[in-house]
Amino acid sequence: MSERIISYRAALNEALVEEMERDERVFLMGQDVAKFGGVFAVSKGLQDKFGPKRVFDTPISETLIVGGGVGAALAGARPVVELQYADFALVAMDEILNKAAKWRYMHGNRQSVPLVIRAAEGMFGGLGPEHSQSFGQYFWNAFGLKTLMPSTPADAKSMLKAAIRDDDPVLFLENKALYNRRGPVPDEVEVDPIGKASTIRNGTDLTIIAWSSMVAVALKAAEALAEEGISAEVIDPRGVRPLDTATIFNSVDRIGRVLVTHEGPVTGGLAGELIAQIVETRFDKLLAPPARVAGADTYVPQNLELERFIVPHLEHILAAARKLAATGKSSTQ
Amino acid sequence: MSERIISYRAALNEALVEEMERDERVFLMGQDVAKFGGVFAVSKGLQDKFGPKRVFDTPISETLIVGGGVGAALAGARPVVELQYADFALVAMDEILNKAAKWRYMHGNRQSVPLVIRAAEGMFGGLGPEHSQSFGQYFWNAFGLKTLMPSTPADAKSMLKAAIRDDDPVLFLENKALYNRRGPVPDEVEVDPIGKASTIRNGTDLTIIAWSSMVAVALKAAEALAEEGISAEVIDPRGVRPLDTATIFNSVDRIGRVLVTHEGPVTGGLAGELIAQIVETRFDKLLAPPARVAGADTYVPQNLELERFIVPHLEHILAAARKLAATGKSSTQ
Amino acid sequence: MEMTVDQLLHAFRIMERSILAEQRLLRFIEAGDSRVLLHSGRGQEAIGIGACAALRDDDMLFYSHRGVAQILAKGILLDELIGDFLGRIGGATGGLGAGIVHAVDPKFGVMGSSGTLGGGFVLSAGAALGAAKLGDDRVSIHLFGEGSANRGTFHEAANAAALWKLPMIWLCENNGYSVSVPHREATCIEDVAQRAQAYDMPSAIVDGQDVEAVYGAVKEAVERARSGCGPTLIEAKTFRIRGHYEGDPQNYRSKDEIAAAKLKDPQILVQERLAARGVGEDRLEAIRQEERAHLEAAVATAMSHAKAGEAQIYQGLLAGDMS
Amino acid sequence: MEMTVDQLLHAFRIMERSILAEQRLLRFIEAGDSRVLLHSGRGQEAIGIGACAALRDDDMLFYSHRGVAQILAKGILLDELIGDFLGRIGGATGGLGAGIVHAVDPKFGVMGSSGTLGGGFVLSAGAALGAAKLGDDRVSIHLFGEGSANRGTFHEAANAAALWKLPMIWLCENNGYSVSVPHREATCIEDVAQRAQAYDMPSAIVDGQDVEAVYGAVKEAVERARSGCGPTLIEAKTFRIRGHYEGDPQNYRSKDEIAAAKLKDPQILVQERLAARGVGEDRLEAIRQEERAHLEAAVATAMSHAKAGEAQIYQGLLAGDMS
Ligand SMILES: Cc1ncc(C[n+]2csc(CCOP(=O)(O)OP(=O)(O)O)c2C)c(N)n1
Ligand SMILES: Cc1ncc(C[n+]2csc(CCOP(=O)(O)OP(=O)(O)O)c2C)c(N)n1
Ligand SMILES: [Mg+2]
Ligand SMILES: [Mg+2]
Repeated sequence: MSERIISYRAALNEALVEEMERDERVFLMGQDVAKFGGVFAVSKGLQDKFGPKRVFDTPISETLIVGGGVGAALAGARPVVELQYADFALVAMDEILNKAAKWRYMHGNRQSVPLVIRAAEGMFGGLGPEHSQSFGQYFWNAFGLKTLMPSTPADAKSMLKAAIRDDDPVLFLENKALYNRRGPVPDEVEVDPIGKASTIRNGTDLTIIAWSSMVAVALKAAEALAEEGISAEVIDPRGVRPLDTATIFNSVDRIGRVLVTHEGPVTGGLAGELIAQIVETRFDKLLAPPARVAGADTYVPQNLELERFIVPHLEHILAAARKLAATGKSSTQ
Repeated sequence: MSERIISYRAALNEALVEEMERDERVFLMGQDVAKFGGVFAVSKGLQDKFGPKRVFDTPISETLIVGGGVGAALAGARPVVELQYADFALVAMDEILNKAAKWRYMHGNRQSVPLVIRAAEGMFGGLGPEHSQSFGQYFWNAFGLKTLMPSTPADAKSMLKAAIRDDDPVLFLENKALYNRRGPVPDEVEVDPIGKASTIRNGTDLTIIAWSSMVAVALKAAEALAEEGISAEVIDPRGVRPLDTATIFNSVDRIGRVLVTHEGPVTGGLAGELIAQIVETRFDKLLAPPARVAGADTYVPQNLELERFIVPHLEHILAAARKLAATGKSSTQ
Repeated sequence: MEMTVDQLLHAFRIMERSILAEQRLLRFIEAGDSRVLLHSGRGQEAIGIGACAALRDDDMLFYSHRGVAQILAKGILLDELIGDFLGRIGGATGGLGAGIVHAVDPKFGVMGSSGTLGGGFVLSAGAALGAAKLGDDRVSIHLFGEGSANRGTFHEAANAAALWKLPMIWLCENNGYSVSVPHREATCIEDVAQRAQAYDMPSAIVDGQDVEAVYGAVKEAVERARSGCGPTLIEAKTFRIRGHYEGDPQNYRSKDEIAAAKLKDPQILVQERLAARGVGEDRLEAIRQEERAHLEAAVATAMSHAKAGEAQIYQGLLAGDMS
Repeated sequence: MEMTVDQLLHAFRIMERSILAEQRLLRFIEAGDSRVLLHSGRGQEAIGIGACAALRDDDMLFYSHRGVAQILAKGILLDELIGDFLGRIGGATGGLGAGIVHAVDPKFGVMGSSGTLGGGFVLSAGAALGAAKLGDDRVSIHLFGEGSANRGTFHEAANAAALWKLPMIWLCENNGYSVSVPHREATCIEDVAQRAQAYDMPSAIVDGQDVEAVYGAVKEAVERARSGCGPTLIEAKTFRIRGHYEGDPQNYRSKDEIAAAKLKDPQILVQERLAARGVGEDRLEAIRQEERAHLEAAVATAMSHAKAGEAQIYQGLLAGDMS
């Protein structure tokens, strides 16, 4: 099937257009999403196409944006709401965790909340401690919420379409550093049900599990490692919940060495829980201690030049991967 | 030194009284804390003692309670604020994580935020999905915040006193199931600086690390295990940040088998991060896979009779401990 | 505004139903058969009942934690309510036992309740927004206490609802207390309705003990909402006859105050109104009998279902679990 | 209210200082020497400057993201501000580079700024509460945009501040836009000041281009606050001359509108006022020269400090790191 090379941003825009064309119940609201087209330009042109009834700006009122989205979804609409920065999820945390995620469960499973909350996360451009956070880790135990983190334009498009079609609330974390990233997107994307990890590269010496902005870095690392004779498998879980442990565990069982990487801080980050799940259930398959390569344990300064000390780099992955490949027992195979 | 047997609730009350007597800048605000004495009766009698200027009720306005506490601390006061249920931290998450925890860092380290946020967490009495949560796990990467979780009356008293004296913001998570728990409290408590784990029982076959309400259960388990010839060490980290890894790692290094237990859900709970830190740094010391015994991966129903299926029990710890003691390599000692 | 005799009789019936249901629940609690937290709505029943009389079945209700009368008036089946009290799988929440706080019935537009107070402001605005976007003429209504109106969500939702002229009605049950905190110690304005001025939103103040007064105010607001003229804030002045929760020591108010509140029982007023309209005591007594029988039947139905058990605790987390 | 000639001259000086500082920052940005996000306050300077003229050094300022003039007026040292622009360890934030958004100086009551908008409402109320509890007579002031007033924190803090009669002043810079969203599309009321009615809070509307008008309104509010009579909400009508941020395409407003805003430059007005009070152009020119020299000296001082590096990123997380 034919495909085009487009940006992550354009892919998201296409997903919104196609789903709004497909389903009249879909609408988009958020700060500056209408005429301005979104501060990250994801919704450019949408208001012109669908009119102000379906694409409109909101006041600076994040509890209304999320809570209003929950209410509209309960009424039968399919709202897509935008949090300008994922950091503002903290302003609407009650609406996300106590309302969107729990409404079905605590009301006897008689209603659906088909809401998509889009939010731009991650470090980019010197935006400082309150506009640079990565948030996936807060949603490990949001059992009634799906949390997705696409890493490529193709995933951005197909996953956003799947999220809009899903009957559960979805927190859709877009990474700011990826908006300009270009990649192949099929003319007609498959809309797979939510919840499969993607194995982007096969390998035999170690498994690198990478989320969001770190996926591309992990792939580069795998290429560099290949030159050194180290064969790395790269898996992108593509989100937090549901987590495709089958794919991940299968790789760990085959290989026995695992490195987990993401952009947010190490401590309390996404990797910790995943590593705990791995060691708890397949300790004996591990040939070496699992490794984490993640953000520095501090806040993100607003000084752009300091950002590079926060985010994990190719070199960090390479160093950890080399060490991992060299330590521990030799393969049981 | 002489001591008395008093409840966790009374111990907290005494800490408040003593610190308010010691320091005129300390005041207490929250919903129903004044005449009513707090919905969990922790502040009984305080308004009578210190007057309405220092002990007063607030409207149902959690962002004001926490954010106002931050502002008052910046102005030089030493506020203690109460969130009636820790669940309402979600309403004020921006104030906790983006304001209280970050203010010093993002403003060039020229101010202090000596604020204590007291909050009643945990499952107790059929309060349902929005009033029963355990929240420590959300604060692993709140680098500018100290998060404490006392498990005994003596700790409740000394730790609350330490929190009030501390120049950093402290989130003080009281466990609802512990309020009536009685225990010895010295007439004059030592106010240790924040951040030491407490080794409550020494052992040689496995280490049980238990937080808050699970500490007493872990101790019971250790006693029962002793009868079976299994010697369990029990450590209470007493909080989330700062984490006394020295004490924990030392125990793991000596013993090589570790079980981590807490009340909140397993997935994304406190245990995951701690286990990741352990395996990352002392994989070779481990004789068996670390185990987790924690809450069920679901929300807490309001039906009181169902609560027992959510919270971990003595039997769960015993089963996990027996398995842990029986698996893996034999001790290297 | 006057209700028809039939409407008044129905109001009387629902009031009887909810009073009986609460009484029964108290007996369950005393007997140890139910261990739920009840926030009794005794004294405030006329508000939910008057409001629902002005609504269609498909209008959407976000009720408060003091909501037994509110949801019964909107249509929740008594056996499902009792089922929740007793933690039975036939209850509205399938025995998760959320009981009064979380019963839902989409057929009757009973949408649910937010345990974190103030959540209902943004949710009810959102439901009105959803209806508007779908192009139908449902209205959304939210009942809440005056204490909850101090949450920031009030402001965010009121502003957007007024701006977008959403078909929404907010009905405040001002009973003068937030747990122990008197209204005047939680805000400096006397009337919650005054808040509407900040959004150019129409408002009204009514006697919350008078089912017809509430009905009239809500009816007017419904007409405004349905015709695209936007939201209304109505404040009903009322009294909480019992404690905040069962077991509340009520050390914060006097016995006299409680006694005075009892004299304002809406049940007395609705009976007087019916008498004035020529309805004889025999008709009322017949309804009382019917409702007692209705309650016993509902209890029996509820009891015929199994208790919820471990299997239930994972049900309904996600849509795949939709029953 | 009239300012003295000295006060007006000082206002002129600070306005010059902040305009020069912003211009210089734009040059740094163009030259690639500074890569910070600037929300220019061009056009709105009279508000922060007029306000600070009515304050004591120990009064507490929570400023907005458009706050260069606000913090310079309150006393932040120019070299520390420039130091932040340039990421130098001598900057107010020690080179974390938070620059205009997060400079603090306890000596001058510059308390900081919340990057999540609306955070300042509860913080400023809290600071006023703190002063009240400590029994001193400091007042707390918060400057914010009209868009931020739609956050729920506005409501929670306004209610408590009015109830507790806190010594607090809220000064809204209504420049008509929240990024691209016009004020009239974010709320249905014309005047943010109208919101005060919901809390029985005194309010005022002033011309934000007129430093004396702002000074007068704030002075009155300060007196009210200091004498224990509670908070005031002041709305200053103003214009944003530049984009929301540097680089803003401004596709949402017309060239004419921007041109009209430029005619309302507060710098023009303050100069006219000084001329009317008999102050000659030579005196103004002397101040301009002084401020240019001041800026160059500040740049030199800032540059004399090292750039912040990896060592800085862990500094100041906790009190133990207090410098
Ligand atoms: C956000 C939040 N804060 C606090 C509570 C605890 N709480 C439950 S009921 C209640 C009082 C509510 O008062 P009001 O809104 O006047 O309703 P009433 O109980 O009087 O009907 C409080 C404070 C809560 N559930 N949610
Ligand atoms: C809670 C929150 N929501 C959104 C933003 C993003 N944001 C930054 S500035 C801005 C516009 C603010 O408008 P206004 O308050 O009128 O101030 P102005 O920029 O006009 O001075 C927005 C939406 C934010 N920083 N915080
Ligand atoms: Mg009330
Ligand atoms: Mg503005």
